[in-house]
Amino acid sequence: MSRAIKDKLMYGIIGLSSAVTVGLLLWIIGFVFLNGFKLIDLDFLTSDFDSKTQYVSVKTMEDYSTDGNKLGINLELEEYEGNQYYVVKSIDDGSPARFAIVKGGEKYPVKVGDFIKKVGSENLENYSPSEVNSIINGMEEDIMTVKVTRPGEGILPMLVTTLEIILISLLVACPIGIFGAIYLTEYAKQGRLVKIIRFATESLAGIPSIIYGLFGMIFFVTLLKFDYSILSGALTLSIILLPVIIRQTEESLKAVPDSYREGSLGLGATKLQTIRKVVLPNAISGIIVAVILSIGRIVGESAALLLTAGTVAHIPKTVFNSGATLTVKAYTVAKEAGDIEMACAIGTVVIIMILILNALSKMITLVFNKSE
Amino acid sequence: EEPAEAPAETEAASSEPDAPAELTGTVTISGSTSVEKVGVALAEEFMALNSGVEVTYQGIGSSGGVKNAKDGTTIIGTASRNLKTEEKEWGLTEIELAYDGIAVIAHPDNGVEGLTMDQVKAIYIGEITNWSQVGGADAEIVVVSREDGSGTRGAFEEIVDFEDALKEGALIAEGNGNVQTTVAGNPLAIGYVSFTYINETVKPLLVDGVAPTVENVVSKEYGVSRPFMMVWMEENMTEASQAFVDFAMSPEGQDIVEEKGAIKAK
Amino acid sequence: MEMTNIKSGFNKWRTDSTDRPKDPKMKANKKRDFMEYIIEKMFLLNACVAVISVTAIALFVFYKGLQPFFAANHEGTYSLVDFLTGVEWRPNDDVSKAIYGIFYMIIGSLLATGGAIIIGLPIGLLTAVFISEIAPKPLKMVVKPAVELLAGIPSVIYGVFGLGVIVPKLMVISPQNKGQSLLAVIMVLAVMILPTVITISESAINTVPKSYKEGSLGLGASKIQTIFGVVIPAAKSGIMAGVVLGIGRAIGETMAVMLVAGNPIAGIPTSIWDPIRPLTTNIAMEMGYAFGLHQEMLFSTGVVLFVFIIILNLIMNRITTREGE
Amino acid sequence: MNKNTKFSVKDLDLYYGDFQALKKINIEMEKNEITALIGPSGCGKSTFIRTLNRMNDEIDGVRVEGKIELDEQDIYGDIDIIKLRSRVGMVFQKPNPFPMSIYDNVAYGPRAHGIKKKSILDELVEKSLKNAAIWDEVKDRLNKSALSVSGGQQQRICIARALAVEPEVLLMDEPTSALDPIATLKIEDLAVKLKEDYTIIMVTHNMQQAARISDKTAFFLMGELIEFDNTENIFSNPKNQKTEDYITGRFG
Amino acid sequence: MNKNTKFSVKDLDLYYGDFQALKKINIEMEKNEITALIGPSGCGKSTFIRTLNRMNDEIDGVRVEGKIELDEQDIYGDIDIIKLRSRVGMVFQKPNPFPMSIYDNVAYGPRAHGIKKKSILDELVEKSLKNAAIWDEVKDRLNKSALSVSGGQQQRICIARALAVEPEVLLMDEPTSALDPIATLKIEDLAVKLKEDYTIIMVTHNMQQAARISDKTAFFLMGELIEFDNTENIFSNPKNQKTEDYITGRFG
Ligand SMILES: Nc1ncnc2c1ncn2[C@@H]1O[C@H](COP(=O)(O)OP(=O)(O)OP(=O)(O)O)[C@@H](O)[C@H]1O
Ligand SMILES: Nc1ncnc2c1ncn2[C@@H]1O[C@H](COP(=O)(O)OP(=O)(O)OP(=O)(O)O)[C@@H](O)[C@H]1O
Ligand SMILES: [Mg+2]
Ligand SMILES: [Mg+2]
Ligand SMILES: O=P([O-])([O-])[O-]
Repeated sequence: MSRAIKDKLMYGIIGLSSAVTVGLLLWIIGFVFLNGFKLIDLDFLTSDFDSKTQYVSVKTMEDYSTDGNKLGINLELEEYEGNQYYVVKSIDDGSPARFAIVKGGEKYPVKVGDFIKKVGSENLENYSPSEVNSIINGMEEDIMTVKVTRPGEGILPMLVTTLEIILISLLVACPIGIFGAIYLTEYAKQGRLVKIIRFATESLAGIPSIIYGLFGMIFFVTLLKFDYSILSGALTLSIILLPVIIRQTEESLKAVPDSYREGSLGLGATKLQTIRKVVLPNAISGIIVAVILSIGRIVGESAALLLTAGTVAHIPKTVFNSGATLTVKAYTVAKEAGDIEMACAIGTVVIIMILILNALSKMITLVFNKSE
Repeated sequence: EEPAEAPAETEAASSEPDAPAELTGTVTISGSTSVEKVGVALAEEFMALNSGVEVTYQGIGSSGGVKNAKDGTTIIGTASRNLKTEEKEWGLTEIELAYDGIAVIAHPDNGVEGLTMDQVKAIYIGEITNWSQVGGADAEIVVVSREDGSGTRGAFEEIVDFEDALKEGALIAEGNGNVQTTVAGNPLAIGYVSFTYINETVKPLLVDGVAPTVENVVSKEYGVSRPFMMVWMEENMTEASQAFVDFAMSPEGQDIVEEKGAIKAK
Repeated sequence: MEMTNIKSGFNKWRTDSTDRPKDPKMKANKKRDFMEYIIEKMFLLNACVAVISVTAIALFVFYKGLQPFFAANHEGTYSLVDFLTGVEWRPNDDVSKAIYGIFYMIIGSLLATGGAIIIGLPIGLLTAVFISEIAPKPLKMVVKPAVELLAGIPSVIYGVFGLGVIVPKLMVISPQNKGQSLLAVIMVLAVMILPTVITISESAINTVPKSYKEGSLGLGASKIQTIFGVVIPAAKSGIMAGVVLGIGRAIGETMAVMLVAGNPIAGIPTSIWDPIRPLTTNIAMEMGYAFGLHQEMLFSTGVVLFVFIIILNLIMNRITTREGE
Repeated sequence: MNKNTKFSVKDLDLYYGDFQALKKINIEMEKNEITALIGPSGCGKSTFIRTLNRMNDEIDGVRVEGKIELDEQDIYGDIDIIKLRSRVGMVFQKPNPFPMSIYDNVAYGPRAHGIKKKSILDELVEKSLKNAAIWDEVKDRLNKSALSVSGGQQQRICIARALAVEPEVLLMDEPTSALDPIATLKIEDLAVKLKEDYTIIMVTHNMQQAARISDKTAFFLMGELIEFDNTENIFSNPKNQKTEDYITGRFG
Repeated sequence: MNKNTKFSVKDLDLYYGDFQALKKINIEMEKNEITALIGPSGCGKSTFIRTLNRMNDEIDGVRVEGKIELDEQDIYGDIDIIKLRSRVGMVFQKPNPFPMSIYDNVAYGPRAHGIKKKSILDELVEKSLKNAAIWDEVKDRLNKSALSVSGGQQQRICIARALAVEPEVLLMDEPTSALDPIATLKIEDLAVKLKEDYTIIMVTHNMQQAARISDKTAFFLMGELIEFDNTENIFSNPKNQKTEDYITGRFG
């Protein structure tokens, strides 16, 4: 009977190990979500990270209510980073603040939550809440200049940066990786060259990303003078992605039965025709999955990007601008500000992205397998 | 569309004090994390005044900023210390943006209220290792310092006089914020940060009986202070970057410096 | 079945088509063959980019990283022995005052990696066994995606978790009140290598021929006996590959460990509560501002890391070729 | 039921999910005989032989109905599968020695059943290898990997491995189909020798083999047992037209 | 050389790396005949048949020596392989329709050769499917996936696909071994009809099949062509002892 007991024990230990694995995952996810969830809302996804100040021009209105002001906005004093500021609590329906414009004529409607620091040349902080409206209403001008500070704490710039880096790295790495894989599986004879290429891709896969960062920083940033930029980051990442894409594509090309190739060649189709018409269509789902996996890798990368794309949290105007991806930002806020909540909020978004990517690749595999 | 609502462009511009002519471009700044809060606030205001300009600030430590300015990786570098001899040879233009104190901080629960400069030194070089040796509870001191390229560390080591003698095993935290959170999270830790980073999660200690306040720095009673520098290579300078520097040194800019907890340069 | 005018049906094709397949001479089509040749070479070129990249990166890192050990280096020189055996890292712009010793980092990296493997390997391996051999379908459908998600979570998030959960917890139980420590690094890394160990072990276990399992079961061995007596030994090389990759991941991990390691400037760790400074974080922390000899020394650190990875790759090659035999 | 009956199968149905792979099989197999199972690919021979030691239990979604008795005991009843399998050994189509030494291969079964003593194991290993007619060829390299010998030797090691747990029945699923003619003959001779002590049930694709060595032959077609009789009758005088078509090579 | 000779093979040697898989093969195959290739597994039948349309070129490390002439032209000389392959079509052991519609499968070859006009393609597809005796079964679902039909139908679609490029020779490598008896018979009937217009060379494991449909039979053993003669002679009166051993099931 001792065998039965031993077996039971082992089942127990095995079950326990799996429970630990799943438990760890739940713990990590739980930690991240619980800490991050309260920060996440639509504003979080659509706002800038840094607060932004603008001087806007607002036409005054005449028929404001007795307890209101010429601008049609209701202000309250609030504390923010150790200072007292007036915050827009609500905006009247017909308020001209809704049609505020910045210099240059662009619209910049005042929103609830904005800080109003100055109206005309008056610093509002110098006045008590009871004085504020009369100060504003006492001004003569038809058109007032208002200093509006819109708080940040959003991740829009990081979302944009992440997307841009994904796009550029894929644009570079996909053709190279996929074509390279086609060569390796469809053309290469099992000679020295293939061995070297294979060794190279395997080595690439094993190099820690900090080394890529080291290389990217000196090569792209300093030597090629791309500076800390989306471009430097994306190019560094494309090298990181190469082995992922090559290997995955090779796998899916190899999964195409040889009988298809032979069938096509036997009909007198050329090699290229065979690849284009029979091999690639059958490998496409695997290749798409490879691409999705590499998106996951980009989203998760930090060390290499920190040294090449920098940490700026602005929406990049060109690929030569520096920009932080979500993950890089999660790192910097955790590290510099010790802001675990913000890091977790960004982490939540990242984990959700990874979940979506995982599900997507599952779905693609399922759908393609079914259609066959 | 409400054409009636649109004020004339010139009015909007002219209502703004000292608005420079239409500037465009990107001003890239990198460097000290101590200067970061000041720098970001200056950038925000500058961008409000010049909607065509983008100013970016990357806090990577003083040495990084100086080196990036030299390489042109970013146009302007900031440092929270004076340039070192070697850096001086690079031909950088430098300007003192502000002054700042460095506060020695401990956990709010720590019983110790103040240290002498010698004690601070002894703690950082590892001669004093227990809080009881400086009047606290009997527990090992967890020493937190900054990374090697930090201007704060450079200035702190110079002022407290233990250059290149930091004790083994001291925790190294990257950036002021990181030191502050590490100390805030550890009842036995001691660290040092820029004045601009002090908040209620940590307790600033008196040094030689003097409280770390702006007033005490201005009156030179509190000795642990250093300048905030901006540096650049003239050949990299753009119109917008020059305008930013000018703005930072203008009275408005200096008000912002003060608002963020540093000390005006002039 | 009509079969009579089988040839005549194709007459139209013969006259309409310029490139008729019927060509009794079967003369070679030079133009098409040339095009195919060009395209093949283009594919080859792409394949070579990988080689070029590795060579470039390796050359670059080695070139810069080995400079300081040659007398002719104009940034200054440093003794290779001092570098490899030193236990202090004090960069200084004054080359004569600078100390660049990474022995304590190597030790730290190795201890952290070893510890992570000791914890992560058994848990990972048994989880892989669970997924591939034991779990009923519904449970498998929970555990497997969980592992995949674990693999997809960025390392920074592990770091934040370490900083937010592990470090404070360790601080409470640590005798020296240090949360940031070797132990913290080990724990974070152990979790991080789990998915690597699990996925690779799982696929190794899955490639064990069914005939082994059936052979064992057919002899009256129990499932557990079969798993540990036949399946795991047969999957040994695959599992070893997983371990090697896990080691690679652990030793190369940067951001997560940077947040929890403490990164002191000197000192060989003597207990699990001591902070460590892994090789990777040494690079990541100082690369942003280093120049001259200091920068080259960071590349030298990279070289050491690189050498570790090359050794791992060679071990890996051994394992896979031995498997092939 | 004959008192010599070893296996008695009654109304056996087997389903892989919705697909019925065996249909109302009734057959009795006797002690000390070789029963050959023949039929075209996919007819269910392997499926059938695997019901006899419940190897199909390892496959998801298999459902078995009907009754199989081993020495009049229902093996799908409340019995210990482990014990059943040590009474009913199995040899597979492709030789599948474990990737360990020859000795460890043969000792594997006894060890799994708790035998640890070296002397007993040694004895068992030698006896089994001798019974499997492979002792002389491997006695000097018992510690070499079992994968280092030829296919035919591997198969005999597998037979020895099965014998080492001292079973009563040996199931063989095309044991020679991966072997060359000489190795095949050796295994055939061995089977004939072993039937003195064991009950042997063997699937084969090779009709000559069935004719050469079996006592009874069962012909399966699309999950059904078409004909079961003495081997002589099946090959010289089949009752069913389909059997005749098959053995004369009309299909398959 | 006979004026009806389609393929003439002279002193053909083939090596996979160091391993010689074909040894000095000499054989002539005639127009409008079915030549059957038989022999035990691994004897080189597939290897041989694949030399005839240079399919072995796709395998690394293959070296061919000797001469093969198609209509007196050396196919290993400076010729266009693509054109050779459209003259020498091939049908494989496992039906391997592409995972696309039946129509696209059959139109694949003509399209690869540059035929784009819909009306010509339509006509070709219909003709080919009719000639492969599958038209009636699939004419209403030409746009369905070719994988959605039964194995036997798939094989006939593959034959239609081969016919659509209008080859002169059809190579068939065990075309029925994956099929059930009824589908097998259909393919056999088809082969017999097709030989009126094509030269057919067919590998088969099934000796009855060779006997039933082929005009000539070649017996291969370990890379050598042991005997080549009229099918009747081979089966009723083999000259070589090995041939006799093989066809009487003494081995294999
Ligand atoms: N695991 C399975 N799941 C579903 N169907 C199966 C499974 N195993 C076998 N089958 C089906 O059951 C039928 C019988 O299969 P079995 O393997 O018993 O045939 P066989 O007579 O042994 O054939 P062969 O001679 O090719 O070994 C076949 O149609 C097969 O496709
Ligand atoms: N690609 C290859 N590389 C090396 N050896 C090969 C290759 N293909 C076949 N062989 C070997 O060449 C010999 C002949 O193989 P071939 O496939 O022609 O046999 P066959 O007669 O078709 O057998 P079967 O009836 O099993 O299909 C075999 O010994 C085989 O192992
Ligand atoms: Mg079978
Ligand atoms: Mg073959
Ligand atoms: O970040 P620093 O100000 O210490 O350089």
